Amino acid sequence: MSTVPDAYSPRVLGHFAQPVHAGDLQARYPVEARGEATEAGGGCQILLTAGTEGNAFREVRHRVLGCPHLIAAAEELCCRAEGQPVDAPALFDRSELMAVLDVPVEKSGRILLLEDAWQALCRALKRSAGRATEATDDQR
Amino acid sequence: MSTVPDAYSPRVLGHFAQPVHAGDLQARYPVEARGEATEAGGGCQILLTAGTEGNAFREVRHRVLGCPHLIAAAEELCCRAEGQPVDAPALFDRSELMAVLDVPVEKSGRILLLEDAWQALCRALKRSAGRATEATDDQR
Amino acid sequence: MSSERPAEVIYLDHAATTPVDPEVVRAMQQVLSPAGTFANPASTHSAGRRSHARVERARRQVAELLHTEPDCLVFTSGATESNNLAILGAARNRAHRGRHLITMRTEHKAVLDTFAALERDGFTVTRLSPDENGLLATATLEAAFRDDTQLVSVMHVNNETGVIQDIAAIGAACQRHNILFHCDAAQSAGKLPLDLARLPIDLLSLTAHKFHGPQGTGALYLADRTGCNIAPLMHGGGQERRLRPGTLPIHQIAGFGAAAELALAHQTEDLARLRMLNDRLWQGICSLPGVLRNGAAELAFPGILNVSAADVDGESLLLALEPVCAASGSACNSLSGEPSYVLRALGRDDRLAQSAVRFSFGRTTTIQDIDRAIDKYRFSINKLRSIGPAVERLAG
Amino acid sequence: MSSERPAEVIYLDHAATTPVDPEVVRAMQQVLSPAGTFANPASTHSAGRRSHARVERARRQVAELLHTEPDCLVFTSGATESNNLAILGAARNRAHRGRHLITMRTEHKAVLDTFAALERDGFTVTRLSPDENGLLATATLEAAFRDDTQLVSVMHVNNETGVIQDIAAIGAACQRHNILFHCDAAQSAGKLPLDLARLPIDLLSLTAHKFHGPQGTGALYLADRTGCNIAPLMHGGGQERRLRPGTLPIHQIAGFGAAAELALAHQTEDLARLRMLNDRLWQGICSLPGVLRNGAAELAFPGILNVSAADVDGESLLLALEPVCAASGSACNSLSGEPSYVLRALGRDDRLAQSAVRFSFGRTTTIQDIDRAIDKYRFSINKLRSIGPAVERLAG
Ligand SMILES: Cc1ncc(COP(=O)(O)O)c(C=O)c1O
Ligand SMILES: Cc1ncc(COP(=O)(O)O)c(C=O)c1O
Repeated sequence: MSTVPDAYSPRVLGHFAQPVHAGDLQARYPVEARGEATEAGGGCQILLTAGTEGNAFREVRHRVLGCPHLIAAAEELCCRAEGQPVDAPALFDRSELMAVLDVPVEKSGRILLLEDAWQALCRALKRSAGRATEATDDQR
Repeated sequence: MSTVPDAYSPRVLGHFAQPVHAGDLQARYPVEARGEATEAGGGCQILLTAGTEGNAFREVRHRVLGCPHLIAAAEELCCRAEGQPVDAPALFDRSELMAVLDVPVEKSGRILLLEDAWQALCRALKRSAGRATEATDDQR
Repeated sequence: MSSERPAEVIYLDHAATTPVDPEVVRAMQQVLSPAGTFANPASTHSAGRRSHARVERARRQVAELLHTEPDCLVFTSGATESNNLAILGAARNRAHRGRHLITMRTEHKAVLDTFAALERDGFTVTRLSPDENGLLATATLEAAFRDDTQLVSVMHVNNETGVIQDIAAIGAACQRHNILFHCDAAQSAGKLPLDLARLPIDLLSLTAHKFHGPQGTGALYLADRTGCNIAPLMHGGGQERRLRPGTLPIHQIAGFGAAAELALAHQTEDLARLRMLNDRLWQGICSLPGVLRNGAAELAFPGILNVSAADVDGESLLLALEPVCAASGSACNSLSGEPSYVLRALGRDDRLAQSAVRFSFGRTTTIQDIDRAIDKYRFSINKLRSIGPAVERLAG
Repeated sequence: MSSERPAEVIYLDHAATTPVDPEVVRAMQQVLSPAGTFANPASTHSAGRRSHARVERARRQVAELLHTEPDCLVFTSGATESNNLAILGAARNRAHRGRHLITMRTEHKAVLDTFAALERDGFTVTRLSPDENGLLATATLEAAFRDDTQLVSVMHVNNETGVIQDIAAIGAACQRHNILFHCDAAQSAGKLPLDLARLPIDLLSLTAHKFHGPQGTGALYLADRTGCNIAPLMHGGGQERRLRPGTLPIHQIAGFGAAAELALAHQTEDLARLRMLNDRLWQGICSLPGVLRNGAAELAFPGILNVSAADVDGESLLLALEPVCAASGSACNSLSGEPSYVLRALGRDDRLAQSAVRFSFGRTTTIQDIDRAIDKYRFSINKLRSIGPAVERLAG
């Protein structure tokens, strides 16, 4: 009967209070890349950066201008990705992410935006990995 | 802004609590008469009785089936009439009666009914007085 | 007619409104205290979310009273608004389904006047008369159905006599004919069992102040069935499923919820007590000549005892009864001064209807109150008759 | 972003609703106590007459606040209802005079949505834009007048920015053209002086809960002039000049009256205090880069301070501000999540509008509250920017 959004879930509140993956890469990695996405009006902006080594995510960071759900989703994503193989299947599972964080449906657009940024990051990683391989090849 | 009838005026409450003229004549008088009036549906009924002597009201009594305002008005009328000459002008002054008792306008119909009873009483008194005079004449 | 006027009133007008239960007052005070959940439940900050939770707790309390789901309830300012919202909202929203509406002549003003307004807007209204017991026979209702009938509104408990309609049968008839059924339960909710999980009712109005809750808050129940969509009366904000905008009054709703919880907890004992009080009062006065009960005891809600007396004026009787406070006809009709149709339907002539006094009882009514009312009623009837013309006529 | 979460909230959302003043609570409690004046004011018995007197006392208190006569006030359930009653009631009742209506794009939802409903019913609505200060120029209004214009509705104080319209000039223009003028004074009544004996206003809405009175009670003022007749929204019973049926909620109305009396008594000091609090908050945060005040201080009611901040998300800012409770845009619009038109009218782009926080103060707001809000706002802005992409872009 009410249309007020429910309280943020404890997980969203936790990530929002301590977004430990917010910011920039803390070290240098053999392969580094970034992926960005911006909402039409500019109200939401997402920047993801990642460093990989031996085909695994070593560090993933986010910078988000957006609502608490978006910040929490980015944080959750970074947590999950770190340590995983770059080509691990379904690292980004939108509906699972929304469920685990209790994101209201009205906000699916924002999670789609995060997916855009993630895919941009993955594409950029592939490109960088290609260049890195070439560089290694050159060194041989 | 409100359509609730105001509290009954203290005078109405007083007459209603102690309608000392309610009932029947307490003595016999040379001239006695009664006047009645009844509302169409029978919801209000008024009976006035009076005894006169030497062309003056000696005793006036009422019996009323009706609202507190009507009982109070009858009581007020009886109070006023007693001691007055039978032909005193304006013994029944409707608007004055309504003003002194704070009768709401919606109830003017009831006061008109009282006036009917009063006029019936006065007519009956005149007839009785005529008969009484004849009787006296006969005795001479 | 007596001159002693104790300050203490004996309040026997619970069908008009009831004193708020001290436990209800406590629930309201909690909200109203400086640390209370006063924030706007529509606000997203923590204070607003606590208010929201408080409102939803109350909604669950009311839902439990009615054996329904919280989502089926829209909070309003009382049964007058609920009736208007249900009737105007359904009729206007469903005008394409037909413009014929059915109600009863014995409904409350908030229903009758609303139908009159729809009539002015071009709807056709059939106003059914009850039988000599005040009841609506299902056959009478079904005979009134037309192809374009879209809405029926029949009250549960009559506010003047306490007569209880068979809303299960009425609702079933409506359902068979695919007609929306609204029930004004202002006089029954919180007092008689109401199981909306089973009853075939589409829309139901209730109000807190008739069962020891606060005045100015009520609800409209809307069954979770297709076809129960109604148009709002007011616009702005998205509160209450867009059916009732405006900042929710949390202390009021909290009080409503607390009253509902109390009513449910005490329902059986309350009803038994009301029956006892009703019987006691009637036994105490029925030996007076010319005194008649309006509405058969076995057909009526025991919280109301409506009695007529020959050769007595109702208004004078009420004044004579003071400090016993009772009502003449319906509290809501007392403004118009019209003789009650409800009593005429029971076969009372205008004079008897006019003399009717409605005594109504609540959780706080005591046996002492009843005994005082018996004394006062007997005394007043005798006194008023003694100064009236009937005695003289009998004597003369 | 901070992990400490004291239980004590710092409530700076008084434009949404206010805590009820303890004196108001006392007035309400008196009515709600077992010996209180709870009876139905429409009842003619002594208890009812006492309730009636209690209601009329409160009506006088509200009338005094507005410098008008008690007879000009109709009690409602709040400003949403008053706005609906005024606008729907006037438009429908006066349709023969014309079907053109004028309002502003910066009105509250309860006005905007009501006009939208009339539009669906075949009325024509002109929605005027304010100037860059949020104000309606009289010339703009007069240019919109048509031969068939029958009603103008313009709010007094805007609920998002506090901008104050020149309702005297607007009313005078309407009066010159013989057009009815309704004013939504929900945000000003009880806070700014309102002299209805002098102001050319025909209909005015107010609500108690915006000035430390109870939620769920308000009033509509109707000038005692011919032409101010409106149609009711609801039907049944003859209460409130037949404009608003339903049992009057006495404790609510008593609280409303008490709040009005307090507001009038404290008006000058309250306003001075709000000005001081507003200045202090603004001085404390304006040195942050990219922070803008929405609505010029000299044009706005000082109980509201609306600020935007570049490169910050409003919803995250509100969460970061906790336990400081403030609002994003209007409390009533926060349900829809739409960007506020009001701020765009002041020249803010969607991003700046989206970041806006409305701080609003009341009689209980302390300097400590303000200082806490300053700290929290500065900390939150810095923190959110530090984790946002703008910093990186500047750095990179
Ligand atoms: C049967 C009935 N319906 C509706 C109402 C109106 O209720 P409220 O006073 O809550 O508007 C009442 C009581 O006044 C009532 O008895
Ligand atoms: C300008 C304005 N008008 C109307 C309202 C509605 O008032 P209420 O909550 O009393 O219905 C509000 C507040 O919500 C408001 O700020």
